[in-house]
Amino acid sequence: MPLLGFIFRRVLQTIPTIAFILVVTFILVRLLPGDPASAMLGDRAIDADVQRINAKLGLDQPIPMQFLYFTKAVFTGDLGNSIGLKLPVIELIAHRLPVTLMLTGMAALIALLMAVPLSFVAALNRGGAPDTIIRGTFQIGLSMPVFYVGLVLLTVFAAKLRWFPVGGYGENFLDDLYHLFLPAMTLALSLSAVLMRNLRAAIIGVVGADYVDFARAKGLRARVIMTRHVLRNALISTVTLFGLSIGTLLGGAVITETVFAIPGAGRLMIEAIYGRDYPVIQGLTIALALLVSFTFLLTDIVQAWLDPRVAR
Amino acid sequence: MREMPLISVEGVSKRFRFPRTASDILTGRPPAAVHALNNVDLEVYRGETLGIVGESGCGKSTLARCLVRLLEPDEGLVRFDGKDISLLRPGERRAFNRRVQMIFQDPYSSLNPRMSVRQVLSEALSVHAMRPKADIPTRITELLGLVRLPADAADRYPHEFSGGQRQRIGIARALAVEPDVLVADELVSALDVSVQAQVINLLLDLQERLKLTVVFVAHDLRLVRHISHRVAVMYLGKVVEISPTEALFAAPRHPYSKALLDAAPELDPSRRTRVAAARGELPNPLDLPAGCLFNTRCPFAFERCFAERPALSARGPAHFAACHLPDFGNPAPETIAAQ
Amino acid sequence: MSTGTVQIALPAKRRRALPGTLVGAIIVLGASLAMAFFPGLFAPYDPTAFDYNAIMQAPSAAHPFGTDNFGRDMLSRVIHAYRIDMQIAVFATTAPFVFGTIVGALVGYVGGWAEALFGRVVDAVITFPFLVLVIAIVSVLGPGLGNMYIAVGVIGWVFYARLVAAEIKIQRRLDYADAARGMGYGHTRIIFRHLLPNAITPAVVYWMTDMALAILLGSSLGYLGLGAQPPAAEWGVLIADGKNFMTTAWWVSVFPGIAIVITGLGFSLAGDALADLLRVNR
Amino acid sequence: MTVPMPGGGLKVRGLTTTFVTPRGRATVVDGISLDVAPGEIVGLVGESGSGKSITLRSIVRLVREPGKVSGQVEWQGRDLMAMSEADLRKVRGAEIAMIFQEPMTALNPVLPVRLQIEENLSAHTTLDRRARRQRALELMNIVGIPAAERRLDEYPHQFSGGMRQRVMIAIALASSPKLLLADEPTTALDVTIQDQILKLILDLRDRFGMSVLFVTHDLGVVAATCDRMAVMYAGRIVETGTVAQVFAEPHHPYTRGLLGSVPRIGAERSMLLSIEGAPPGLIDLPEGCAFHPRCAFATDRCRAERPPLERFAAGREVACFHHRTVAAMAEAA
Repeated sequence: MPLLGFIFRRVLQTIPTIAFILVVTFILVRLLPGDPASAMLGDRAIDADVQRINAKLGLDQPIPMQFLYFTKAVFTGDLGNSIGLKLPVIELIAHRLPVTLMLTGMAALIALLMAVPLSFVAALNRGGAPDTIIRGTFQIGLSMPVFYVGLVLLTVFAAKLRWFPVGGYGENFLDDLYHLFLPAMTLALSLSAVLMRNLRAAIIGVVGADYVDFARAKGLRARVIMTRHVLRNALISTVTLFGLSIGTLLGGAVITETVFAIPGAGRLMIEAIYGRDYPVIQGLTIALALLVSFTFLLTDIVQAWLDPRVAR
Repeated sequence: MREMPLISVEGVSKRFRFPRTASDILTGRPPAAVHALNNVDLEVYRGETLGIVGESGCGKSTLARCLVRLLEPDEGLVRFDGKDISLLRPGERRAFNRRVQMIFQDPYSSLNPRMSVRQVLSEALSVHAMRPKADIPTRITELLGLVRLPADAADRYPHEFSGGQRQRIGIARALAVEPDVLVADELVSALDVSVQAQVINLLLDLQERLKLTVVFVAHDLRLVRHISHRVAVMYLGKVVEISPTEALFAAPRHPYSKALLDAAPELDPSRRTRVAAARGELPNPLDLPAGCLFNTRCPFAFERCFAERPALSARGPAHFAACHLPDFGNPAPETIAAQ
Repeated sequence: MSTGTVQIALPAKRRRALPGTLVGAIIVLGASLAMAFFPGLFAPYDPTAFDYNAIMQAPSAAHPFGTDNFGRDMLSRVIHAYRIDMQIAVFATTAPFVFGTIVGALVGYVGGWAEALFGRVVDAVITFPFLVLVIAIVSVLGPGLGNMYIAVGVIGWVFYARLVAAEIKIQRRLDYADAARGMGYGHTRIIFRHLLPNAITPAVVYWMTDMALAILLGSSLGYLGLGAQPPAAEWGVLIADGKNFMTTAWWVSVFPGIAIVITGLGFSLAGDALADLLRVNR
Repeated sequence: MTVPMPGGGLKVRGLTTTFVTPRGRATVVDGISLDVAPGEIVGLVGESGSGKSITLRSIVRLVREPGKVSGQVEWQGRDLMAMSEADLRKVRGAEIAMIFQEPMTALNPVLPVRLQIEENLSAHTTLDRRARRQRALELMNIVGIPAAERRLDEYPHQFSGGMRQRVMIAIALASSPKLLLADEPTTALDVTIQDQILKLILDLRDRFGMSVLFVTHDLGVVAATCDRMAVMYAGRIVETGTVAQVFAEPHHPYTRGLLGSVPRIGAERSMLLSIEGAPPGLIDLPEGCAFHPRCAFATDRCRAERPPLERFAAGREVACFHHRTVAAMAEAA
């Protein structure tokens, strides 16, 4: 089965990527002014603690050894302790990341639900009024910064109309969905614009393909042609783009969570930056990068499943 | 015997490797490779037109590219004027590039779309210092006249020309450096029939006037027959038959040459057949058969063909075929015995 | 018969119409640049002058964009912000464009090991959420525009290089590239004279999009307090200033946002126009 | 080219297809009339831009926007041009099937071959799942694909060019059509494979009594397969006749030029009879006869007046004022 072989090869490929993530985050902390231990402990560190950390991280050792210590620590889930909150970074992430996952997941879903039908409408009316309106609207959406979209939605739908809560997170799953709707919409707008643009072009390309003419020459129904022949082929490139957009989405979550005061990983990141809480920044950077590389893995597998030529 | 060949191809092989896959590494297998050329021997004589004919995957384009050093053979060597072209020093190499020019198949991709005809030609003229700077415009007009394009073509860009005109520009570019040899890879196959004839006529005319040696690579037997003095038939990276044109077309001595000739549709509706000339398809080029490469499709294959790969051997004057059946297609078997 | 002694007539030259997108782009970006270079000519007031008699005034003839909580004229502040935001657009993208194009051209031309190595770099860079990495770098280096340019530059060139490398790789395989090699031309001439002019269009178009993205990024950092530092007038900073008054004085935040949208549209029009102008005729 | 025909078959009258483009209106197919009798193979020959492929697509109204088709297409007594889209769908793929030039692009790359055959059967037959599987296998065997059972579950990219063309023919044959529209089906193939496919099409015609309208640019292919032929230039038919007649005695200077452009045995390394210039663009066709700028026989009349396609002998038509002179020249040569 070629798909299994593909998955195996693709999983192997993530190894160098993970190594690179570790190298970058390792270097990042070493760019800090002063020695890492003081930076990691914050301004009020006492000498004894500095020495303890130095020993633990192997900071008295040569750089390659330090990297090994660092790698070992990451793999054992030891990302250090937060300076401000005095908690293990891994616990903070475990607590906050699910909120962000739910937010981005909802955003991705909303974006797809908007992009797929609208790109069909636009592509099949290419150059016509619906196409122009849809594309124009999304172009404006793309030109708006995320925080601005959030601010406008928040003001209009939460503060003025009071249809949605002003921010925060819910009590239970349904309440979460309710709380996260506006922020997810905020994130979804630019993602759906990107997906729409790509999918519209893909559909236009596929509709012009010989195999669509051949399908028409077979006397198939328009609905069968659109779903079986057009949509599936058009989605192939969009799936890749979707995967690549997850990073942007997570970046957007940092801002959206700030605007809507959602206690997710993104807001944790901003708080950590304001508080110069380097262990948290480092830990979050690693966690988010791993998350993205896992998404790439998934979308590549989906793509291989959609397109048998990939897995060959 | 005969004069010294201008170009000689000696035992040339060329492989295109696929990137090593994870399973290759785990099993210690060498990476998969397409064997584009398998031990090709060939000679080109001054002033002649050598046709190289074969179907896709036969290696004819790869061979053409090895002749002009766009590709380096993995094994074997190509001599030009007696010298191994892979050992040329940089200065000599440029001189070689000047003397052996290639003209390409695709009229749409063989010209840089961002360069006007004048820029293309003057670049060739100035890099190779063919003319003093002041004489370049005159020379460009001459070259355009040579390929029968109007002088006002010089300041136009490729997209303003039709396919046939673009091929003329490609020929003018090659002629700018006054080469001895033209290697034409499927020169007219992208053109309409009526335009093909124009370009073929031009090539024949230029060859007479400029005493060019031409290597004409094509899949169209009718064209190859029309233009060539000698013809080499290739199959799966090997020359299976090489001979003066009339001899080969009158009596092909390799079963593949015969199949190829029989399969080509003739312009005579009265000579129809209902039997396909060749059975089966090309074997997987990643996994070539042992013995004769044609044994999977050859109706005459016998034991030896599966065990031993036949080498080119003489069939008549300057006529060679690589087949274990020496009398295959022989119109008069006793003449072989007499030789 | 004839061998073509008749000269072949060529079709008349066709002129291409000026694309409407180009006109739009010139108007929007021309006005933006004018305001960036000479804000004083356009701004009716001093953008930093407090006027306690005109605090939080709604848009009016005297203050078309209203005033903020210090009575500063929002129109003047938005106009003066063009300088920083246009600067962000240019500074954050030009060096990555130039460096990325050159690296991409070399990687695409050399292929093989260079391509494999570069591929790993791309894999790694796209793995980090761009904004998260920029924020992390800025937090390490310290807030401010200078450090933002460094952070963006370190990563941004990869995207240009990827575009150019992919395109060079396609061009390298076309017959005209082989023709140039067959002519015995040098590598530098082949890369920069023949291949790059045919390969650079996507990068140039992306450069325009990237300028709009840079403004979005710069204003986002400004909003978060990690980019341009107050009292500098920068759209993101302006929006952040007004965010607490959204329900009572919407104009403080809304107009800087509109400026961002219009400038962004200007750049995407410019991208479309350039794509059109640089399109290769086949 | 019209021949008296007893019922059935395809009857095209005044088929015209125009495209309105930003650069002007192009009449790509200009008043084509032709007949295809049951069991007959008719060749439609022309160079690129002659409108031969669009003619084929226009017959079953498969022309893309902004193309507009008009005229009459009578198929077994019904007018395809007047039919509703739903009724036409029952003709397409069932009674009239079509195959394309590039089997790589005409087969959907992401669907297994089995599905692409069976979807035709689900659209046009009442066969159940099992029977469809059976029929798909049978079709693969008919078109000569070895190891058919296994190959049904493979994807187009796993087939060679020749095998892909066989797959496409299998799909076209699925619902036993009475007319096959073949759009340069062998152009992308090597000679030995082209030869096999042409022989296959001839066999299928005999076996299923199918008519074929065969579009090609290759006169050799016409000579090897077709019964009658029509030559197209700039959207119009310029000459028709049986293949034997046209090859023996071309009456249109374009047909004569085309035949002369192909190298002949015994005239090696001589100049070919080429046609000067290139085919015209369809937006600004020359006044009068579209061929006159490239024609050695052209007179003032040709430059002013468009010659109609006229019958001059049994089963022979030509659109040229000077066709007698042209034929006499060919005789002399």
